[in-house]
Amino acid sequence: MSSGANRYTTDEMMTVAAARELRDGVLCFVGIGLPSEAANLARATHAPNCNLVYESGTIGAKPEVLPHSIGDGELAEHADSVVPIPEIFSYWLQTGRIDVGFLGAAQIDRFANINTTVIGDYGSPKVRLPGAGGAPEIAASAKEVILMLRHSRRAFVEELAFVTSVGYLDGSDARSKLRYLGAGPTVVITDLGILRPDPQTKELTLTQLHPGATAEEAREATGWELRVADEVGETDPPDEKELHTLRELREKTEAANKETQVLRELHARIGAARKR
Amino acid sequence: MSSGANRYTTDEMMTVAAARELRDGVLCFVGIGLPSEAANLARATHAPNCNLVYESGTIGAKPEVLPHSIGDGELAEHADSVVPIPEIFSYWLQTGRIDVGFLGAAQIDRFANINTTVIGDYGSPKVRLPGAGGAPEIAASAKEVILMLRHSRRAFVEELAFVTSVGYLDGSDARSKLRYLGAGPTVVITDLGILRPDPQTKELTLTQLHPGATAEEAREATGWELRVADEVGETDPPDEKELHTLRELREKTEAANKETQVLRELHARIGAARKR
Amino acid sequence: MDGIVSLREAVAELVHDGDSVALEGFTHLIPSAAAHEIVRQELKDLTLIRMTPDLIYDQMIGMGCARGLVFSWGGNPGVGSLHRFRDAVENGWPHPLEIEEHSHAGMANRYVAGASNLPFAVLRGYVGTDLPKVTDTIAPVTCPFTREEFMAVPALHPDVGIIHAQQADRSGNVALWGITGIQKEVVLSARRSIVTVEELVEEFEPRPHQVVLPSVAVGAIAVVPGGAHPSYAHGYYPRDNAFYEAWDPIGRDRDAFRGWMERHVLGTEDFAEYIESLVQEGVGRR
Amino acid sequence: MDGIVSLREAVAELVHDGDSVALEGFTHLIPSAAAHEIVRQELKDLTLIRMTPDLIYDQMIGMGCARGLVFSWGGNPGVGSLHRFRDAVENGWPHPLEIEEHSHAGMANRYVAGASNLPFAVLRGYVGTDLPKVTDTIAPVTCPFTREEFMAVPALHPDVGIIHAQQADRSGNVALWGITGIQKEVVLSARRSIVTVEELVEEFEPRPHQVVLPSVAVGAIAVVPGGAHPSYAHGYYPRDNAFYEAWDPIGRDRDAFRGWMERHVLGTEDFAEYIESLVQEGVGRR
Repeated sequence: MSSGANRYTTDEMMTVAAARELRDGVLCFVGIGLPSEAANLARATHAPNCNLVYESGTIGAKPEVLPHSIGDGELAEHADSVVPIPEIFSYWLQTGRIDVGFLGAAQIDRFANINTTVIGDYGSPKVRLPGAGGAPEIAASAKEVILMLRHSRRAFVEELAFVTSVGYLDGSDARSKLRYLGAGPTVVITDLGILRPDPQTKELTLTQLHPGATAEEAREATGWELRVADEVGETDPPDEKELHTLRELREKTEAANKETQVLRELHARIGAARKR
Repeated sequence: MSSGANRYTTDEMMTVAAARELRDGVLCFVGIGLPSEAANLARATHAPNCNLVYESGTIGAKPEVLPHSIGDGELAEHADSVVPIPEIFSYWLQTGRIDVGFLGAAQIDRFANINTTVIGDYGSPKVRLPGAGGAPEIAASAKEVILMLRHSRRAFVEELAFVTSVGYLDGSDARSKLRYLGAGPTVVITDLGILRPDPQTKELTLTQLHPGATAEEAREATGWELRVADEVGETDPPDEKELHTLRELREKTEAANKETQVLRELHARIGAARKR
Repeated sequence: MDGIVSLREAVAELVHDGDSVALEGFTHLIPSAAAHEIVRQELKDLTLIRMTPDLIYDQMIGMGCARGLVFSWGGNPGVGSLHRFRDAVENGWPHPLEIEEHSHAGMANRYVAGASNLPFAVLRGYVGTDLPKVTDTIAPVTCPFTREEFMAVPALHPDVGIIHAQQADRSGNVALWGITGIQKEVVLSARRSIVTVEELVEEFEPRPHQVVLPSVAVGAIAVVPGGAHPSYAHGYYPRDNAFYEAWDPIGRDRDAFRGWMERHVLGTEDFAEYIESLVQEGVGRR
Repeated sequence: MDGIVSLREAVAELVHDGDSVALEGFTHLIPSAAAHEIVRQELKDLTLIRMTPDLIYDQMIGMGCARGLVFSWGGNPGVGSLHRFRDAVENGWPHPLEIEEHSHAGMANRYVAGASNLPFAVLRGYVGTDLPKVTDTIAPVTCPFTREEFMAVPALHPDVGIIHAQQADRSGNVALWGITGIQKEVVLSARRSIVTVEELVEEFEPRPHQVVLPSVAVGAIAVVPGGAHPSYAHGYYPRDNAFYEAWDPIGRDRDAFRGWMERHVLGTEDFAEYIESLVQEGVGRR
């Protein structure tokens, strides 16, 4: 996936683009994978006071390596506080305190509604996806939502098999009737570029392309007739610092994983416990 | 208040009688004052595994001196757990886990309904009492309730000025219509004797007199025509162990209080903090 | 207003005449210093919210700061009545006090609803009592699954939530332990918040039954050692039971009360001076 | 059944065919040993409840223990699908699985309602999504004060709640710390409970973000060191990320799965033997 001369992958471009969307000091609700990479990259570069909240209950988490799950010990270790699950949803997310929520998706439609539940019929699905998790309430209550997913016709569909989390329903002011606290998805970051909802209709519009990508590619990879802005900007490629920081973060993570021989250590521990 | 030859006070008799009502191992919701004395006396004598819960959030409290408030540090120090206030009411009291709740009262009526709110008219009261506190839900949800109050016409009234906490409403099966979890007050312990609700009508009936007290005294001190059981038992006077343990508990409490010169120590501490 | 400031600044900036103000702390960590600062700044028309109005509410009510009181148990724990509270309700002195009363469970649920950003909470209670007759903020709600009826209470959203805690760190996180009561919910349900603390520390140590309020949830922090006296701060100083007893005769008499407040609260600059003045006079004196 | 017993006894005594069983632990302290014991005792027709069904639910579903699943997110965190869960839903193998799905917030609220002995809880969510169309246990409720409409979810009351914790003391109190998830509510909402722990200690030390479940709230306790593997026990051992990755190919194939379960779970007596058997074979082998 390396894009040749520039020496960065499309995943890296996505992560860097997402990180740049985070202003310093925001309270950010983070999922695992690319969102966690992006949030931690932001914290390590331009947004040192970005406050990371994970749905496992960690507030002000400061992971030194990238967590593998939203509940890694790493997250609790250096957090400002750790609260039980009911509180993270009731006292934190539901109150509208969260500035930015990150979400991924298996499918989205032109109004940034999200499906993470099933492909095909709900009763006898072709593909059973993991389901809702924290997404419906993040989509409802975070002040804004950043969506990250790779551009493809399988993912960018004309009609969702299932609406797991709400973007703008069928557009315009439809969302406001739900009395949600948050404004909804303000940006969709893909491996090709960046889409933002039209201020009036709320239809996702391609406003920016990553270096090397074309509007034609994006149209091809979209299951509906994609709106393209009159003036499409070009994303700045990842700079030295961004790339270096991101890769260092990943290396630290891999090194930390290699170090641990969990099963063998556990085996020894159990043996020792038995002898006592 | 010493009752002469037997060398115990009527308060001591009340406390001892209440302590005896507590079976070992029960989960007991305790208020301050005589109930706390009684529960701690029980724990120090026949009911070492009596589990004391205070509404401040301490579960399995093991105070070594009698607390002055339901939230003394002493209670948290040796408790099995300490939970926030919302949990003590929602997760503990409201679930019907509590076996026995202790309550006091400014007024009760013949059906063991309780007033701790006002004497006189609510809008312009003659006496404004402290109010409900935890009592309404203790009366509703504890499996049984032990009431402790001194016998007098001011306290045992024909009609309550205000129903703060429910006993048996107007008797018979009236209480059951409220779908409360608990059975209601099963015993009222006064300085003269012990009253229990009639199994059918739920009207409080004098079933037991403390040594030296007479049914006539109890009738005199009751604002309605007091029912007296056909056979009224006599309470065993406090035995040596009960009295000794209770007095030791009180002495320890007084000694602990005398030791502390809180204000002077605080003054010294603040002075020291300022110099830093 | 965020971060570490003086208590005087915090109160001047964040508490206004007419506000609803909740000072909480269930027997433990009662924010006395903050209450005194409210008296010193002569705030008026406050709706005071608190499960257990005790000496500090007696003082604020007696000094005329309060227009209303939302509460569940108003007494001097282990001693008896709050005479200033009673004088206000029974005799309208220094002026009438609107009261809205609940049970502890009701108040706790109201704070939880507030902290959860829900307009109401549901509980098992109140039915059969006279409380729903005198308190408007109790209403029935039906379970959509079982059709059972319960009582609901509306969320509390104090304009200002004020608590006292043991420690804050330099990032503005706050730690309290021991009996932690309803403090977390008060701060989270309030529009603005003030936390007074015993001390600033570099790092929190693990403590039994500790609650850490992360800095993003906390407004102004003021360091006021001893600021919970006569209640206690677990690990710092015990409850001053003698003071609670000494308060009874002071609070009982309008003139004695007024004189005492003038000498020790209005006549002092801050809580340290107040403690100094108490020590010099001797606690028991009216 | 109360107090300290073997895990085999606890499961034999407290879990019955047809029960609803919640094994909780949010990425941390997942009660794997207890799930394996359920598989070993060949329990059937269980309604499995869990916010995040992961490897242990994949295993119980694939081994035919489950009739139904109540959940909010069913994946292998950081890796991908739970193939046994998918095979059951997509192909009815080994038999069909009734599913009842919620969001995390919905599930958390359901446990809280259960622990609070209320039949329902209220939250901001679900409206506009397709979840209410496929899940019966979501219904509207109106605030009696503001007349706003919210969604309600019914309480969970599992027949058995099962968690793993770091420590128990000899009185039967249980301590867990780090990410404590929904464990307290699971134990309090369940009719019966089993807690596996890393070790017995004389006394708990204060730990950051510690939850102590008092003995009166806890049913059977079994000491199972390592019992949360491949998840982690804060302060004891880290998450075995390699195992989560190794599970993907094992779970993907029906025969590989069945063989692996027979060798390591059915073919072992307890969790210590299971770990032994994994170490001997090497994790990655199907």
